[in-house]
Amino acid sequence: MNESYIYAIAALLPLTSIMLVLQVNPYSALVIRGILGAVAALLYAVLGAPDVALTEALVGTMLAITLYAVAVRSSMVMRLGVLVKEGEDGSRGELMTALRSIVNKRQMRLELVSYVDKEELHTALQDKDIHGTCLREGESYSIVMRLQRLYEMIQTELVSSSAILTYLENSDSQEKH
Amino acid sequence: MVGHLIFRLTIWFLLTANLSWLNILIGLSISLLLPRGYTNPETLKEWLSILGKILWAIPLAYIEAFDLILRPHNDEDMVCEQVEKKRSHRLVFLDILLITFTPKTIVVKYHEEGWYEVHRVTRRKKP
Amino acid sequence: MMDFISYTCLIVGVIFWFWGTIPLLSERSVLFKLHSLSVSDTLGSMSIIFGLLLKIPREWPLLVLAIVCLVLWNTMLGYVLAYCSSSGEKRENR
Amino acid sequence: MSLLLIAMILVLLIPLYDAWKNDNIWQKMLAFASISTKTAILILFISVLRDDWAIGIVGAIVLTVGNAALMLLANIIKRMNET
Repeated sequence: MNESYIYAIAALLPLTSIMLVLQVNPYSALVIRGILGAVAALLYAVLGAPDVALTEALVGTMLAITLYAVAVRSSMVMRLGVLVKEGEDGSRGELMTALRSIVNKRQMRLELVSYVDKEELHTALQDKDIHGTCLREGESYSIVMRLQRLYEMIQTELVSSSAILTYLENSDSQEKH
Repeated sequence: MVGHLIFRLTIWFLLTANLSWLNILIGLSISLLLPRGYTNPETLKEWLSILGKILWAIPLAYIEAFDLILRPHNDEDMVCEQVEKKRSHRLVFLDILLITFTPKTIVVKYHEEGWYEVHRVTRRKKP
Repeated sequence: MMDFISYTCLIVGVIFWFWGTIPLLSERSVLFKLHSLSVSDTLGSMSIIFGLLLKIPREWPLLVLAIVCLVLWNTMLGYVLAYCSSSGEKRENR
Repeated sequence: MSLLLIAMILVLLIPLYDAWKNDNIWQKMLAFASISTKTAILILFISVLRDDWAIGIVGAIVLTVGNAALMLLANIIKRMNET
């Protein structure tokens, strides 16, 4: 075969796929997934399968990326319920910064959900709208986590003295995050 | 109305490259059936002037590209460019396209009040 | 003669590609890299497609469509990337 | 022609390396934009080389779709950074 460039193009595909597998951050992995889709479309077209290349470009690059992005955005998040009247300033701000850095280490986001009173907060926790709550009790804060994985993660890494961490024992706590 | 039709038919014929009666019929019906949004009409004069600008932008872009290659531009800055208010969306789009197309300038942001934030590369000035 | 012009266009395009892509490796801001990418990806690619057009005039409708798509989409993409990367920190109410 | 094609594949390696090494998400997006355009042009080039109309149409469509996907992704990542 005199078309030696085919080998060069074919070598790009395993290269990009290894790059994709080695990624840690989910968003970087998404971008590399797009690159993989583009390279795959190129290879398929070169090998003489325009229909497969077209499908790869439409589904692999466009649809899959968009769906993955939505999935990553909605699942890689820890939702913490707080009360509106306890403002973001002062000690709670420090606590949230510490929590955020712990969560960010695992490529997740911390999302604060504000509620008006304690009743609503507890119903939301029971209804699994949020993963945990953070309430002021006197001088310190009490954090209640619903999921065991998140509880263990925060317990081992949070060094702040102004917070007391508890794990909410639930009847059906097998649910995985 | 007519502008839309011509635009869609052009794309259809470029894509299919087939001038048989059946193909013309299919293209016509598709371009009539596709929905279109409401846009306020522009005058023919505005269109002609912007068309001239687009044709002129292509050699201009190449001149700027060679300028960038031969004399390295290492400094960057932001400027604001004023344009006239009350332009239709399509003309604003074409304006942004024209500014971004030339390699020395990129529109970063468009404000409703009628000015663009433009990012430029310039040659470093000797202090 | 036609062959010569077409090869010139192709080689100029590839040189543009090289020149515009190498700054990606440097430590410059996103916007600066976007400028050099617009040289390589829009103008260089246009030059390459034009060279191909002269080489095989039979496929002109497709290549003209490709040039139009390239100009429109790449330029809009440059604008969108510049807009999104610069206003990532600031909150934008739309 | 074949030599030009090899040169183009070499250029394609630069943004690939950049996407691997660079940690900033926007720099990665730039590399993606570059690769997306370059692969489409490569497909067009090969279609002309082989005189194959079908591959050429795929090239033109990939050019459009890849860029559209990029715009969507850029907007989504922008929203991520906001919240």
